[in-house]
Amino acid sequence: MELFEQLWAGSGLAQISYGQAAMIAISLLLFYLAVAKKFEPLLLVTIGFGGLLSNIPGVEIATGDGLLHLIYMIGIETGAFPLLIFMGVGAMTDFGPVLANPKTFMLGAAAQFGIFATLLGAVAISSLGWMDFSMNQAAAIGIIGGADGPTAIFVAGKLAPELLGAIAIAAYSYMALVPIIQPPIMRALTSERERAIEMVQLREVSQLEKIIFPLLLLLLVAFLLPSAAPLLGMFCFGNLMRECGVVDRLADTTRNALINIVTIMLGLGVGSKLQAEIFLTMQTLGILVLGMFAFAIGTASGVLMAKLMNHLSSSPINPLIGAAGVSAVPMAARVVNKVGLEANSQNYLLMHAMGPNVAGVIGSAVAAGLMIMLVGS
Amino acid sequence: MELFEQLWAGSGLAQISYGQAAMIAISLLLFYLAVAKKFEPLLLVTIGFGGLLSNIPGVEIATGDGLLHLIYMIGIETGAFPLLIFMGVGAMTDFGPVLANPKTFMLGAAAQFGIFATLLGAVAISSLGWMDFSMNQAAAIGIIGGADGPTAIFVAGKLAPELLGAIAIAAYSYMALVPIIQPPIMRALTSERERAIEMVQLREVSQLEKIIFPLLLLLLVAFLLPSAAPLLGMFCFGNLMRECGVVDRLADTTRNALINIVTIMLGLGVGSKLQAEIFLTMQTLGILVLGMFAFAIGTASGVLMAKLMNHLSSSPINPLIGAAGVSAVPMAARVVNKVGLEANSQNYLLMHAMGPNVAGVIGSAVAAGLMIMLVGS
Amino acid sequence: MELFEQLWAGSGLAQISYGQAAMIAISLLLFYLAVAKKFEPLLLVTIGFGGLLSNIPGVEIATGDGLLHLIYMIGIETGAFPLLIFMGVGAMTDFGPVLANPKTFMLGAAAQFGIFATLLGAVAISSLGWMDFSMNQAAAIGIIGGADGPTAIFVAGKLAPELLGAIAIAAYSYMALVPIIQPPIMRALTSERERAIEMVQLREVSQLEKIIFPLLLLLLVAFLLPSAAPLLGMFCFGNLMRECGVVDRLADTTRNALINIVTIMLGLGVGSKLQAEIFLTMQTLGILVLGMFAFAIGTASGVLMAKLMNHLSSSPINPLIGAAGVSAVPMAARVVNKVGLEANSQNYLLMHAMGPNVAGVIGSAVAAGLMIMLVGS
Amino acid sequence: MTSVAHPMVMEGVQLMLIGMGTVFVFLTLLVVAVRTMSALILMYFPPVPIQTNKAVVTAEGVPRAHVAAVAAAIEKHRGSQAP
Amino acid sequence: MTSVAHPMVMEGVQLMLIGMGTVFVFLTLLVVAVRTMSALILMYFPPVPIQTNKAVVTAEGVPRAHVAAVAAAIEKHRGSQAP
Amino acid sequence: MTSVAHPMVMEGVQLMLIGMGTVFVFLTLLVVAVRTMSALILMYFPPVPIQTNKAVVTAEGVPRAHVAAVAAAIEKHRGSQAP
Ligand code: NA
Ligand code: NA
Ligand code: NA
Repeated sequence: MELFEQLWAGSGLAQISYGQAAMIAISLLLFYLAVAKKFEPLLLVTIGFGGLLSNIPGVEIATGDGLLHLIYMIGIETGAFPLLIFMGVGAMTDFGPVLANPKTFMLGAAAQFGIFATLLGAVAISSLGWMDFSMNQAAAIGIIGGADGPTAIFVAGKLAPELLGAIAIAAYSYMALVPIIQPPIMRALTSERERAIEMVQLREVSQLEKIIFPLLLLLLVAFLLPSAAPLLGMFCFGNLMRECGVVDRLADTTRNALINIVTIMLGLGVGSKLQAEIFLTMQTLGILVLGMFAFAIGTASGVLMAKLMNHLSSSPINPLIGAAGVSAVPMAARVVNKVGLEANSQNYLLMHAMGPNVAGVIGSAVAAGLMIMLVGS
Repeated sequence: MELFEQLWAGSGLAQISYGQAAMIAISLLLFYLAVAKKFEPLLLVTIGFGGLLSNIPGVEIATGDGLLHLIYMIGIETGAFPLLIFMGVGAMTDFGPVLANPKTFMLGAAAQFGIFATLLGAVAISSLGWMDFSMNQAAAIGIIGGADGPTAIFVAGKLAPELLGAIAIAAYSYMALVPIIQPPIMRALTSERERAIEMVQLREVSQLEKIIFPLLLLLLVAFLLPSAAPLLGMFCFGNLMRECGVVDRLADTTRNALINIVTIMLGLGVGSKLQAEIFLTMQTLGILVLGMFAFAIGTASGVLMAKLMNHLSSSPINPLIGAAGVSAVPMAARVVNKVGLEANSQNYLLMHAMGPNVAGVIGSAVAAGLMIMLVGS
Repeated sequence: MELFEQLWAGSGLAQISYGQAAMIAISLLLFYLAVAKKFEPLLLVTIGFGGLLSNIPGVEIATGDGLLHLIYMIGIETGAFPLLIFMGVGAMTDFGPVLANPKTFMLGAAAQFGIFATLLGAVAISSLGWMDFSMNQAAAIGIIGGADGPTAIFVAGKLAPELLGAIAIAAYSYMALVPIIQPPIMRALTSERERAIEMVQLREVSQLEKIIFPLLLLLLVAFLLPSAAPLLGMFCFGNLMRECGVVDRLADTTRNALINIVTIMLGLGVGSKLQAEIFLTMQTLGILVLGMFAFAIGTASGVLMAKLMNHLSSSPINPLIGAAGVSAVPMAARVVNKVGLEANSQNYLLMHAMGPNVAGVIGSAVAAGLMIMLVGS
Repeated sequence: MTSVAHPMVMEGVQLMLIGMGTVFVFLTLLVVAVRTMSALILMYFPPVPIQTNKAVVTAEGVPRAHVAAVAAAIEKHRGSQAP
Repeated sequence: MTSVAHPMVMEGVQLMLIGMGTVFVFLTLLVVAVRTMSALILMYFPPVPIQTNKAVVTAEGVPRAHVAAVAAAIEKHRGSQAP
Repeated sequence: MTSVAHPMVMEGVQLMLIGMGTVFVFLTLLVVAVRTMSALILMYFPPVPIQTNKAVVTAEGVPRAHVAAVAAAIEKHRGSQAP
């Protein structure tokens, strides 16, 4: 009855560890949040399933020749999947609102303070001996404050692949939590009167401006900060395909079949880093706490910058739209709209907030390029 | 006129072997069956074309740096393509009928007897010296009885890649032949009265049950038989995407663009194993004969199990639906419906047969996991 | 302030070379041509963007572990992308017109004279010492005269990868310039009366003929010129999927999602060969000049052949349709139609020109196979 | 017949017994698990009675189905921004 | 001019002759093959005369085109289960 | 507190200053560049006044929108042949 023994020895019950059981429970929690609460479902369902598969004992799925390990090696270690997602996001993004009111780019800059403050926080708690993050790891954790999933995954894959699972989970979870995290901060930093400010309607942006913008942005990147060129290059490529009007069939596939396929693969690949022995560490806890701070600080600096701009600018700026500068497209802009409507039921800020929102994507890609150049090398 | 000689030496006429000519004829036969007879066209057209290309003399297509060899290495040797197909099939499968009447899962179990009986048969004729199949090969041949293409390809790729071409051809051919193979067996084992049995209408299954089922199934696999987790994991992933309602764009791409692309590649890759020197062996003949037995035995055990259940159960069970337990989705269920209507023109068994039909997919994936664990290691 | 120095040293301004600046300008020119002039936008936008990214200084995009280098290695060095594009083109191509009037296949043969004349030209100017092209390079340059992008890329990837960028740019640019290059040649070689010739209406071709044709073509290739089998095999595969009527879902994906994804990747991969140090050579200039000759000679030989056939044939043949034999599908056929209408406002030659047009695809694939066999080995 | 005693045949018989046993045990457990799941769901989330379909119209007089369709389209459009 | 005698030029000329020859032979054979195929098909499977299109309606009074469209949709749906 | 003087913290502060500085400089330059671009475009390609939409109909009495849609469909079909 040797075969029976082999059967029992091969069963999950005989092999499962407490850590794996805990990770399976966490994966189920991610599904619950994704399905019942609609928390970033495209990523949390796929990452969650990857996590579930990665913690099945005694079978090579997230290791060795397993499919999830192959996906990770091919698509995430090389950076290919986040870059392709960025291309797809570019093909979905309308830069009209920010081109109509270019000064809102500055709000996308201010909100990146969350990134660097968190980096400093991670470094500080390490120097206090509470945790032990290297400079590379601190930089990768900071990027959570960029509120941009593929950017976070790209940077973590380059600087701290061992933290990739926790960083991706934190980034997407907090992006989903934007409607809960941001409003109290926005209300605390603004007066009722400021929140009620109505903004002048945006002008129509011509197609030519929209075509030239991605090229202009890429040239600026090429001349000033080439290390941001992979991320912003693919983003601009997607956007150019969208706007140029002569390759619509490519743009369509990019923002549909291609981004969907890559999203599934990215989720499974990230999930392969949810193996118990990698994920269940004190560092993960630290990342979750720091990620929360990153979001809060980013939101606050965006709002404060918008207040400052409102004082300096001739046309009125509602400080709420600064909160959208963290990116978390399009959730943050919708939250701005909602909080604005509470203060003034005629105040539709959605389009005004879309400007800082997409500016925030550029801002955190710039910060990511900086990190990779200054820390990674 | 050296170039002329080179031209002649490079021509197919100068190089073709009898085997290659025979394989080209077989490939053309596969097209005929696919196009004129509608035999599993998605796979037989692609496998057939792969076979045609693989037998063109004097050019690297299915070998060396040739495209089909690359496809085979990347997608089939790694198991990636069958797993992705399984994900797509999961995204197409409605578990409603089997959840409404869970005892029909047992019919999906019974029909797997075809797998193990065929394994035993292959071992027996080897021990008699009629053929020479190793235990690994016998297990891979048995899986033909699972009536499930990607499962058969996955197992053959792991246990007996040298037989992959013949096993895939046999599996898809017999799946296409289900309307011819099954009815006589079904009629022989049942009385007219049994075939006329009407079944009670299935209850409506709630969305929540459909969402939880793939997770429940995967957990059971994880705890009991992890070696089945790659196949059933991807299947459950596809099904969860389909049912959870929050990632419809991913589910859509999975069951359309993605599965179509992978089907084309899988077909070409399998076709690369139709090279004359690999395929034209006595073993292939043995596989074709054994595969036929596997189907017949699976059908018979399904029907007999259903008869038994009809005796034991309070609600009536038409024994015909047991035949659908071999899987061959959805062909087997349609055959059940047709044979049922012959006996009783009011007897629509299609939905009742869909239960054992999808249960058969699970059953043979379980059997596949077992084989890989017990034989492959 | 070491970080500041690092920042400056890492900036594009500190690192850019004249060559890279020139290549960026050339890439912008390609966009202008693609967007404003609608010159083959699907390829010129993607190749142009690849070129832009490849000339950003100080960052690995088209080299090392960069995404574009990976794409090049995986998809172009292996020949996979051009072959998949050919499959997609096959799934788009209707052979009806050429099957209705098979003698127009000969026009697709005649136009290939451009290929061999250019090869000879490249060899001649090398033997005169004006340039320095090896026989492999001369053959790859000649293929530009085939007026078929993926064929040119496939051959260049095999015979002269160092020239791939220039050859692809030349091929697609001249394909886009067909409406400017061809009409003067067509008018110079024909009389007003010849251009006014009306042709008899084409018969209806049955579905069965369309199904069997790709198989017939592939068998002829297999027996006579196996080295053309990869290209024509994938082309026939796509066409068989299109015509056989039982795998429409695969054909649909092939000519939509799949070809779009591969086009994006192919463009980026080719663009990676637009790095200044590879592209900015005298050879590129030579390639551009020779490519122009290739097109002109191909057009002329097609027209002359059509004139000859008009004399010999019983049914009238308008010599203009010979110009469509270079391929450049469907642009060349449309040009024929336009020039024909100028001479006779009742003379709709479009469908008649589609015959030589698709025959030209086959002709240049045959020539490509020959080159690879005779020169490459 | 000595061939039955052939070690590979013995192993084949063993595999068949263990294999069919495991398949049956696995699917039996699945039946039990599914029944339990369905019972629990029916207990805690009883099905809502199906609404009679008398052309439900919103306050503004627009058929609700239209509103839902439009809302779904908008949501889908928005959702497509997500990754 | 001695350059014409240059061995690479000689090889080029040879390639041109053989190349164009092969292309012509290949496509000539293709013309013959296609003509033969078409003739055989026309002989054994003569084209069905085209039906006059007078709004064919099924027994139940439903335009046949609708029936066909529905049937095609169902078939497509079923077919999509196949792989 | 000596920990503030910790070399990694010093490096973190430096990174923060340089990082935020660069982000601001970059986006400021982007604002300038975008404003310049828009100004140049408005100068050289002034927007065409929007046409009043009174159901433009072609000479043949077919609504122009239909013609455009059909033309677009044809163009799309043709365009799909391109790669
Ligand atoms: Na951001
Ligand atoms: Na089965
Ligand atoms: Na050509």
